[in-house]
Amino acid sequence: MNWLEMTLCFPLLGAILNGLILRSESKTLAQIVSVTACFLAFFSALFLSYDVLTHHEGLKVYHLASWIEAGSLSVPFSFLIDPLSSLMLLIITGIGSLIHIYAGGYMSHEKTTYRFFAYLNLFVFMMLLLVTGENFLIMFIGWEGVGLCSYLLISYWFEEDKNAKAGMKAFLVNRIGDIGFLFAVFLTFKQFGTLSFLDLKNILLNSHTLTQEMQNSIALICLLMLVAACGKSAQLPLYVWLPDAMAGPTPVSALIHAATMVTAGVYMMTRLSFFYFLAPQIMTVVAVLGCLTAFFAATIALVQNDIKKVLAYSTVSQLGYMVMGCGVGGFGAGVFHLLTHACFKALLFLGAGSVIFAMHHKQDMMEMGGLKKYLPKTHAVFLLGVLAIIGVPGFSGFFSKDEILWKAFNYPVIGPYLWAFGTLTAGCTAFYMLRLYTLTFCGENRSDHHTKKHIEETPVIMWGPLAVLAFLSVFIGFVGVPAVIGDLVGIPNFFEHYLEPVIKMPHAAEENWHFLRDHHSHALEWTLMGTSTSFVLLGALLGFNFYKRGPKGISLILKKKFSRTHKFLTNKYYVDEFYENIFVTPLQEMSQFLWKIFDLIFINGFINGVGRGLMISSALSSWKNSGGLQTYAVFFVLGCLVFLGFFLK
Amino acid sequence: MGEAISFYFLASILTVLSIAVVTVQKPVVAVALLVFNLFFLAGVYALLGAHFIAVIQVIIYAGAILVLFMFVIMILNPDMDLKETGDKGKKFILFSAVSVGFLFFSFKMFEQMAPLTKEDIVSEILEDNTYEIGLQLFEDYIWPFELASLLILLGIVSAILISRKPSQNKSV
Amino acid sequence: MDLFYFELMAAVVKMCVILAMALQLPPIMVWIERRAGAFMQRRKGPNRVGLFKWRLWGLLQSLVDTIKLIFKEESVPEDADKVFFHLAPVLSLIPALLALSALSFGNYIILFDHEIPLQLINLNVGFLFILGISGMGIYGIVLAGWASSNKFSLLGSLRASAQMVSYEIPMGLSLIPIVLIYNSLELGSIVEAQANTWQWGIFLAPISFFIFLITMFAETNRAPFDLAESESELIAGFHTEFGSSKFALFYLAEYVNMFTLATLCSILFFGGWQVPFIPHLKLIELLGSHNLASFIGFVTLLLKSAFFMWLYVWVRWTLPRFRYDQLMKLGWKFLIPLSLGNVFVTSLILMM
Amino acid sequence: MVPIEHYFILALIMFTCGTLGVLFRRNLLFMLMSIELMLNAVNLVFVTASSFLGDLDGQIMVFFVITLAACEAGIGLAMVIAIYRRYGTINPDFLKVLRG
Repeated sequence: MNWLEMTLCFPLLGAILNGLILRSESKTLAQIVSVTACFLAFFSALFLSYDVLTHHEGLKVYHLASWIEAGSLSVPFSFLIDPLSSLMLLIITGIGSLIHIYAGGYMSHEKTTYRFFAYLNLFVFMMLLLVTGENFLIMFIGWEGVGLCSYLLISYWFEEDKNAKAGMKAFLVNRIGDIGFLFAVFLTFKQFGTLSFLDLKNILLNSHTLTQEMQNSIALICLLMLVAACGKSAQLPLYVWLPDAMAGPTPVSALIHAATMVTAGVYMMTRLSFFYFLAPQIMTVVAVLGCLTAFFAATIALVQNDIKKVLAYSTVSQLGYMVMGCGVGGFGAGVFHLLTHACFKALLFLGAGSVIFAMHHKQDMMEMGGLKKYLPKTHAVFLLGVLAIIGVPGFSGFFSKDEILWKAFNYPVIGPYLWAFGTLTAGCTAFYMLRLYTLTFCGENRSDHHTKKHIEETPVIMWGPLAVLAFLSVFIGFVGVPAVIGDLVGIPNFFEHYLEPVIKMPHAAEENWHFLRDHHSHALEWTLMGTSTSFVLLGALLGFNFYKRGPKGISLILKKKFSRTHKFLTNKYYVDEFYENIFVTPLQEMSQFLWKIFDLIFINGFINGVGRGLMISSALSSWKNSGGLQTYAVFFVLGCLVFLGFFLK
Repeated sequence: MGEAISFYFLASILTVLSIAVVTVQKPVVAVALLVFNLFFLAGVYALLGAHFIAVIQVIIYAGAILVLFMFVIMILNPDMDLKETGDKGKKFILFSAVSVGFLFFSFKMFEQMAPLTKEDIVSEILEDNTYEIGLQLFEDYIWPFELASLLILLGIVSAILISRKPSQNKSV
Repeated sequence: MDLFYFELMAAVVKMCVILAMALQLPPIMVWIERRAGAFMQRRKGPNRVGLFKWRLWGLLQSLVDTIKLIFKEESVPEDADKVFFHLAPVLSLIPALLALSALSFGNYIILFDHEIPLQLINLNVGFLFILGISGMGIYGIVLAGWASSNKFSLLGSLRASAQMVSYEIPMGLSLIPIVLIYNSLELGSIVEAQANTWQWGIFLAPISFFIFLITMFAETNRAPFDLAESESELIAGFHTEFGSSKFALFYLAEYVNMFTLATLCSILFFGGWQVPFIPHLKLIELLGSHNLASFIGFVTLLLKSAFFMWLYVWVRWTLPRFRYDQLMKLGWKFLIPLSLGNVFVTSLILMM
Repeated sequence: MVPIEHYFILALIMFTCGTLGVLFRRNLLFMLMSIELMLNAVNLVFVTASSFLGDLDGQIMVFFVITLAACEAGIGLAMVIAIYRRYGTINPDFLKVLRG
């Protein structure tokens, strides 16, 4: 067994053990199994990455078995380990392990948790498949598998109708993206005759000119993949499932809906960067889409009261950043933000989870406040997370966000606008994060007497992982310090260098992307950095001051003054209602119509008609089935006579 | 000459008896007539030189099988309902259909039957053929013969099982 | 043509002789039965009816009885099935007489240079014919019982027919060793094969004889197997309702059957018309006359049959009646397995 | 010499009588008897053919047919008794348990 097989099989083994074999009532046993599985996978992934990066020049294909062999279609079970996938492996298994540990504490009041842990392990397995798959179909298995696990975990508390519906919503919205993915796969096979990433990469990197038809189909593939990414990574217009997905347990939100699964779209786009480079017009779409999503989600997050909802919209917003980063050609920046975001968003979610846990599953920030003195440890790590996400200089979020903004600014024609929106979004982010922090931890406690009595610090099993994540949130940014700062303090940009072999530009695309190589003045970069930082600080200051005294004070006045805007934002731009009216209701009515008219009248009528026709015809023909022995015999004899007569002529 | 006279005599009796067997009202009468029928048929067999078959016919058919019929008639209620039921018109139509079919069929059969030539007819070996029948039965037909014995055994067992009254105590 | 008429005449004569013999049987046998019964029970029996002053041991009693039977009023029950009521005695007599006609009463005699066998019909299936025909006698009894529309009659006839059907099987099986030993079905050749006295059926197939003897009684519904007509249970069984000449016909049929079986027994097991210790051929040599030898043979056969007729009477006045289930048990559970084993053992011995 | 066709015609008459009896007598006993009649007609054809062609196979076949007839009659009559006990009638018109 090699490291890859071990990496893949431990989570699967854990899932099977927990979900099918043990089905243990014991929470401890279930948790031990799943955490062990996840940790073993993490260590295997570590060894695997080390092995591949040092011994195989950063690229190795593991061919486990052949799967589909049909004509020219050949899809083996083969897995690709390169810097990108090993980075993803480490994020998934590493953060996954921490969240597994945390989940043990968070879920400690549940009756049976083996189901939860089995799903969680299965999710890890599927996610690993997604990121290690060497061809589209393996990736698609993972893609669908994580969707399934996400569905299962969102509606983990399926006894409540709301949760089941949220899971369903996530599943259905993801379907739209999956269709895009599938069509892209079909088109790729039709156009290139192979589904292997490496083969495709070789074909495209080495071709100097492309026919118009080829370019068109590449553009179409990219567009379809973008649809897929929109579904999975919650971009406009398919983001609606993610806020609802907060119905699941908080560790799930942290793992799936912040750190890993939702970044699959970004991962996929990076993996297919050679495609995207060849379709610059689609890249523009990607960039604009990401930018709009980031801004749009951030504005909604400004007014949300549910702590997890705020974080969810924040996630959507940060994903928008990543997508924007990819769209402007900075795949490295996108992935870097993915990495930092995974750390601090997991931290924030888990911190929020701790708060919710302490508040006995109350999620409304209006009922919190002043938790600083009840939850000192949580408060400390949460504050670090907040500082990281808003991009206070020195924290990880600062480096990654700034790099994306810088890359966006350099984008031709619309670049400055992207940058402007990005900066504005950064300000909003600072505002709502500080609002969140202030409402939760500062001021007076607004919860009812009963809850207040029971608030106490979470156990070590929960704040331990938080501490680790906080450490990462603060320092992980230093692996990708932008050149302009790095030159100053003498830290090179490891990260860009690390991803270089993955993100290669095809020769045919180089003329479109010459600006990436253009040299810009450091002064401009410093200026932009300063501007965005001041926006951040402004937003943070406003956020803190507005909500310093809880929901009363200035915030109330503002709320009254801009009541229509506020209402508009609170209702999330009425997107859900819009979808409800434009898609869901007509769909339901059409289904009703089909059910009433087509199903009941045509299909049922046909089926019942067949049955009734049979009954009528059998009633008609049952006269001959009289049960009369001799009647039968008469017809038998007559038949024999006819038969004999036929032969005798 | 004598053979021909005997045959036509027996044949006319057999025809009358055959028709009578299926038309008389009482089952007992029918059985008695059937006995005569079989008896005279044995006569025809004897006329054809098949003495062994004739005797077998008398012993088994007349002497055993029809006695069974007799038994059953006597065990069942002698006054049982003998009314003919069913739609007369329908029965008549079917009856005519079957009769016409048989007539047509027999007509066709005799029309198409290849006439026997003189060479075909061999009647020398038919005198005293019991011995030959025995030989053939136990040499060429030994397996059918054994199977027939099995059949009889099965017949005995199943007849007992079917007609047995469900007993109250299970020990029987 | 001459031959045809001669044979026809011979056949008619033989028929008459056989019929006369058959008709003589009941009076003589009835007298013997009554006298024997009386003798065994230390009674007088019928001894009065005689001719003038000669009493003749009551020999004429039978004649008087016969006259009485013939002239008695015929009574027919109201519910009876008239046709079968009248037909039944005939149906029981005809098979009996037919069976009698197939018996071989002696070697041939020579009249006017023609060989005339002392046998009315010579079939190569021999005694199979006799068995089959005597089986037909059941119908007379069954129909008699049924036609009387009398419970006792019906029960009696059911008993009789069941009994006869059951005992026909061991009887037929008991004769198979004889066929195997003498290698023939014809009575004449069987008798010829028994020229040596030590080759009689009784010595070569004693078990067959034993079985045949028992079934002989059962087939004729004689005591101790006379359940069909047991007076104490069923009044008179199937002939309860029969009187006058119809009753006489049943009587006649019964005695003819008895005589047939007795003769058959003599033929198959006791050398038929072979005089003991003097083979027929030697007898012809001794007497120098074919016809005389045949006549002596005929008388010898009659004597042997007479012994068996006496045996019937003897047994009747000696043994008590069986119960019906005992009868069936004896037939199905003892005689049939025994006869099957007998066939098996005999074939085995003959093969070695 | 009687021509073979006449034997066949006799057999045909018996067979027809038997068939019509089976088909139209509303009494199980009569049906069974008619079946015996049919079997006998067939036997007659066998014996006739055997006799005219000098081949004993026909007679042996009759032997087997008689065996079969014995079984058939035995089981058939047992069923008649069982049916009479169960339904109190042997008229097939009243025995339409399998009516469609």
